[in-house]
Amino acid sequence: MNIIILVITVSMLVIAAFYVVWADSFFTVLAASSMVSVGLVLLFVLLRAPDVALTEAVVGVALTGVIYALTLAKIDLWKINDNDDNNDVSQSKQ
Amino acid sequence: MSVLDLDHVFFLLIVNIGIAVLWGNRPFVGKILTLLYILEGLSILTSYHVLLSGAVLSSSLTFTVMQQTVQWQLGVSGGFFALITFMAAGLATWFSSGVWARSYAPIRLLHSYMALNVAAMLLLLASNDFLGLFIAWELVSLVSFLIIAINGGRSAKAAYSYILYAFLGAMAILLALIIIWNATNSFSYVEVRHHWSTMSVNRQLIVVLLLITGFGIKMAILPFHRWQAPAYAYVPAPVAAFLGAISSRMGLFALFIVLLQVVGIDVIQTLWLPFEIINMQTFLLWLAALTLIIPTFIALRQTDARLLLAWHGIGQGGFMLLGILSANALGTAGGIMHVFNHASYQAALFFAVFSVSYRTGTADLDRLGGLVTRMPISFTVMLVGIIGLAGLPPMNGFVSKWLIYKALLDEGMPLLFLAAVIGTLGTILSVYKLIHNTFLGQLRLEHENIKEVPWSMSIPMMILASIVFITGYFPGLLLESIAAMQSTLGISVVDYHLGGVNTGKGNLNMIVVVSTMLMAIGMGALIFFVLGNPRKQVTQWDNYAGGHFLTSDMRYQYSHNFYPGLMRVISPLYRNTIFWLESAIVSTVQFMAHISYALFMQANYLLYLILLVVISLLWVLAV
Amino acid sequence: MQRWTTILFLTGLSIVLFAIITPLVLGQSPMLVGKLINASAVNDTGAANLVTAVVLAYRGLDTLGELAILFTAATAIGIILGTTDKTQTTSSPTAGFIVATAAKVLFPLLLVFALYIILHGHLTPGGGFQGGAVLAAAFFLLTLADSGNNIKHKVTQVIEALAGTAFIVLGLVSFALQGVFLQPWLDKGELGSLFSAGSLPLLYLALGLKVGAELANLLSSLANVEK
Amino acid sequence: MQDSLILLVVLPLLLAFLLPVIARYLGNLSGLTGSLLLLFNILLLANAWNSVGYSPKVILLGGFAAPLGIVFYIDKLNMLFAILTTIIALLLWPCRTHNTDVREYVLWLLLLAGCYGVILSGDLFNIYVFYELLAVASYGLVTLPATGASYIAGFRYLMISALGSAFALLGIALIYSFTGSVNIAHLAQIIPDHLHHIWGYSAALLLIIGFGVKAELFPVNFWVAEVYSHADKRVTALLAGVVSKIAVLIILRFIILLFPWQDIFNFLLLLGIIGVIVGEFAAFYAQDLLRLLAFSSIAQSGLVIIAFACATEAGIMAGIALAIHHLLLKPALFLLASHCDRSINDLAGLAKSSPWASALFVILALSLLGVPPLPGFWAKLLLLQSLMAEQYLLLLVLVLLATIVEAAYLFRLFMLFYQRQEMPEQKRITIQGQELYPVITLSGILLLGLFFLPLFMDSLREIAMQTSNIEAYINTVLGKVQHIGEGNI
Repeated sequence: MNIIILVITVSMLVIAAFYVVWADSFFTVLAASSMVSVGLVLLFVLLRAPDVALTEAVVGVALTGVIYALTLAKIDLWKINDNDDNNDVSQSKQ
Repeated sequence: MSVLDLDHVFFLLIVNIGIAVLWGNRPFVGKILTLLYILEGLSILTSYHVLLSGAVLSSSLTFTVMQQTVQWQLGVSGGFFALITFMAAGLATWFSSGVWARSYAPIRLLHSYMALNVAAMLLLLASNDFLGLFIAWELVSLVSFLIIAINGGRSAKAAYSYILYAFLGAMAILLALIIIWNATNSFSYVEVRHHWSTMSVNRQLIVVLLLITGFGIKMAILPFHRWQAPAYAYVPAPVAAFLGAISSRMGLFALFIVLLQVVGIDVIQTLWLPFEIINMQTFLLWLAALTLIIPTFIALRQTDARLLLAWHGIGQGGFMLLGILSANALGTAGGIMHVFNHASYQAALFFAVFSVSYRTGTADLDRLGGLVTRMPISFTVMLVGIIGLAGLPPMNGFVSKWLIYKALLDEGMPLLFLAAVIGTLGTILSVYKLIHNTFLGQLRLEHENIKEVPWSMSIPMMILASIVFITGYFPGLLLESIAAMQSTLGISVVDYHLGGVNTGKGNLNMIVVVSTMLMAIGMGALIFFVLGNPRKQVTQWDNYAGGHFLTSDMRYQYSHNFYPGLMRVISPLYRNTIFWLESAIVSTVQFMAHISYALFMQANYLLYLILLVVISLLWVLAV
Repeated sequence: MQRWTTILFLTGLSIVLFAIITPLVLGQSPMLVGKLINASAVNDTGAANLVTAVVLAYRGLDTLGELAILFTAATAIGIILGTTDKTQTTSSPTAGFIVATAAKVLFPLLLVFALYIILHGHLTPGGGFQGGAVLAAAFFLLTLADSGNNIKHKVTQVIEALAGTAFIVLGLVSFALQGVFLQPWLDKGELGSLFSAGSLPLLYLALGLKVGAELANLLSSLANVEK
Repeated sequence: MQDSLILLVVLPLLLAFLLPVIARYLGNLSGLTGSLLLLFNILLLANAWNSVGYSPKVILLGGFAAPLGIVFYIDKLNMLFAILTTIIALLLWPCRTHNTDVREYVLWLLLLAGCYGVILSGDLFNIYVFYELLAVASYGLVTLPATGASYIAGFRYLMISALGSAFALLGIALIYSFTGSVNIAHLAQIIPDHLHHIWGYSAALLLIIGFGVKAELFPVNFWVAEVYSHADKRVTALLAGVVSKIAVLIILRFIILLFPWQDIFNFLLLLGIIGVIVGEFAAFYAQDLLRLLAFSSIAQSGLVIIAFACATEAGIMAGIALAIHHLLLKPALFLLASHCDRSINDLAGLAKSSPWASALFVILALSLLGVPPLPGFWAKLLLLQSLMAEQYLLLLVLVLLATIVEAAYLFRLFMLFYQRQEMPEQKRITIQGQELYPVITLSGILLLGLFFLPLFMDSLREIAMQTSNIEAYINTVLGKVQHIGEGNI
């Protein structure tokens, strides 16, 4: 059972990692890299390292994603949808 | 041991440098510096008898590093070269101390660089081990670079190519030193000589070749000869005289010390190049012969008097090397003597040529002529000089060349003798071109109002000319110290007397030769004048050319396209192979440089990191 | 093209690494030091959570270094952001009503959770780093939900400085007392109780506050919430 | 006495944490506190120098015996580098009078703390932590000029460094998973014999490549030219002078203690010599002064790496000599060049507008070239001797040929400086006096040091002896608890 979960987790992780390189939109990149972190958290839990899993969950999944997003917003690259200006987070307020 | 410490000389040199740097621009400083050089020369001369007896002048300057004590002491060989150095520097400074200095703006630089050069050379001459030798060698290279580059423009370009060659040489020497150190664990001459045979034959061969390359580059031995002529030609007069007289002989000195004192000529004789093609000594002799012939014939083609002399300087270096490598009492004596002789007449010739260009503003042989009536002293000096350079009696050049010819014949090397003679023939032809195109023929219109150079410039020339004559008359003056040198080095000693040498099979006595010549000339003159002087006074303008009438405003001077017949025959031989090689190396370096630079500037930098990791890990997996 | 080569090489790298690591059996490594620590950690430090013993006692200097790295990163980012044009302020978007409400509800819970993680670091999994991160997340959630809720830059800066100083001072006190930097001191107490393991919980508290303030600082300067 | 050396690392960190708050009250004076701290560090080191003496000492952090806790290893080599780092940092300390951003001081202090930690630490993972600390601090410092070019350079630096660090971490992970220890002395007992195969080799390569990024090792140094030419000159001076040498020092420790295998030496020799050649060639092509100096710095680092890769006592001695020489010299050169950040052709006639600075530049560059009797020559001589002792004749020749290329571009530069032709006024650049006092101090140390050459060489030999003594390292660190669990591998 453990092995199956392990394999699924690892493959998810690898696919997500490849998708980080592959994706065109920053939003998807961010989502994919958070997926990698989620995979890692699962792995850590499976390998009985709750400390590290906790850290990874907070830092890898939450904070890193937010930091990336904010940075992208700051340099005006945060575009969920190129065609629709209203969805552009950095400009929606104006 | 020593009567006079070398410290005094070093101190004087420092004073020299200080005066030159601080007050070099003042008008009187040239004279003070001249006096100082003479004083330094005299201070060595006064204790010269100590040197002749085989003792050394030592300096208290010393330091110890890597268990090697580096100290400076002047032996008789160093003393001999030092005297030449002081002579050249003193007279060159004298030449520049008077009127000449007013027309030359960076005179302070000139004085300072000259003083630095002399000091560095003395350090080299007094070095007593390889470490000291190398340090002094690099210093000499650097200060030579400074003095060569003094005029900027063309001379700076020449200086740049010089310093690159010099670095090539220095690196070769350094490599040799490291190999020697590895084998003998010492840098001192004595120790190295003692442990020389611990090196394998291959190593010995490499070391000797590297040393020859390194030291040979300074004396522009083939195929490293291209830098020297432009470097020595495009500098101001005193510098040219100084450089031409002694600077490139530093290479010879070092080679002389290393090959004869440390390695030993017997070792050179037993070394064979790979596949036993040729003996090391024969190889070097032929290298020397080529160094004699090729630059001499390049000199023949020059139309700039300065370049012509500079190329001859290279050729005569070959002569000296030929003598020294012949491993024969007469040959080594001739080689070393030629250093002095060459210094004296080369400096005289440079002074004469630069006097002419000082007055006329050009050294282009195609644009001079007929100056003999306007500049008789310069003419006389040049006449004495070219007789010396061509190696004809009664000047000193004859004695040394005779010794070298004799040595080559004695050692059974007729082909080399032939090469030397061909070189001399080239010399004679080109020096005739020099004096003819400068002084003979008809005076050009634009040179009508020219005067002789002032005394401050002509006196040093005359002193040099008289040295050329006197040492030709009494070669024993020089042979005494040369014999002392040979005995300290432990090679066979020349049997000399005041007038020349005894060779066993024959005897050269210059007193007799010159006296006979003078007597013959005197008798001829006597007969001529007793018979009533049946000559007709003609002016320089009395001339006739091919049925064409020449008025006095049409000056006739056959100078352009000299020796057309000879040139037609030999000009296919001028191939510029070395030039081609040089530019090929330059473009290779530039290409490599471009590639390396592009490598650092490319965008996908991370790829290389990953690539390296992958490759190295693959290598690990494979191992 | 570049993307293809990158992927190609990364694949190559992973294959090579895989080939190298294959012989390694998971969980079977020699653990030369690990076994020793397992044996002596409780005695040495009095911490029930061995990870804490390692992080704060055996490898306390590493922790200090990591703390410093985080601080450095925040400072460096501050420098880079600080030099951008300040006149043009991009105000962050307001979140919707649901998020804002949820944030307000979650905030005290997160705060308690964070403090729990920090204070029980020597007993249960977790500790200063994790707790600090949660702390920062708590505050940041609030600011994200409503940009009116500024994180006070000055306050966080002072907390951060004092917490960092406290960590080092705790180490220096042991240096002054015992001549060894970062040696656990104070009474070890009873194993498993809240007040045990000597100075380690204090260190964790400093660590947690430092990390929390640090991250909050970082996020606030990133979001440019503070005007 | 030596226990107080831990303060070298701790105090800068403490000050760095506090400085943002202190700066509110002290304002511009806050920069001064850093200088005072460095002075204190010098006193600390000077005080400890004699007490260390011949036998190395060890500091147990947290009071745990060696393989359990972290240790600091104090020997003459580490002390020497710590002292030099302090001196150079003190000289380069950015004491600006206006527009002071306190965060700049903070990053400097953190960088220095990282340097001290890397130098002194005797624990693989601890070294990595401090290495990261100094790396992150230097990312921030590189972007200080806040120009587009400096951001791009900083990003390049960040990417390469981060990837390099990842590989280094992978190497450490490999070692840990195969041995279960990260204490260098402990590993020195285990790795050379028990891991002399694929795992050991791959860990060695990963570590060398990872730390090679800062050491300007050949194919991982593509950041060097960009960063050095666009960063603040004081930062450049520190990176080129100190940080790169510290990274080389770490590599030296690795190959002496952990991976003393000929294959690894050969790998380093290969990368080192390629670095020398490519660096010199690129410098030959470079058209602006700072890039030229950056490339020459790559080449010099290559020389140090070659020397260390000889892995003999002579080689270590030569490497230390070269490293110290370059460490003192390059900052001075970079500072002198700090106002000449344009094409070298604009430097024509520089000697006229600033004669002393250009004369100093020439002397220092000659030392870089290894012209006797300047200090650079002796260092190079030692290198050549140690190469010859190992019979690396080809390397020897390549090094010498690279020196000729070096001579070619340096002399081209000198001739430009002393060119007599007049340059238009607006193109003229002067080397200003602002940066002159560190330059004068550094070159003073170099040139006056020449008079103590024999003394210096003797102590270098002693240091090299101490460094290559693996037994002493292990015994000092592990003390009585030797041979822990060796049989388990």
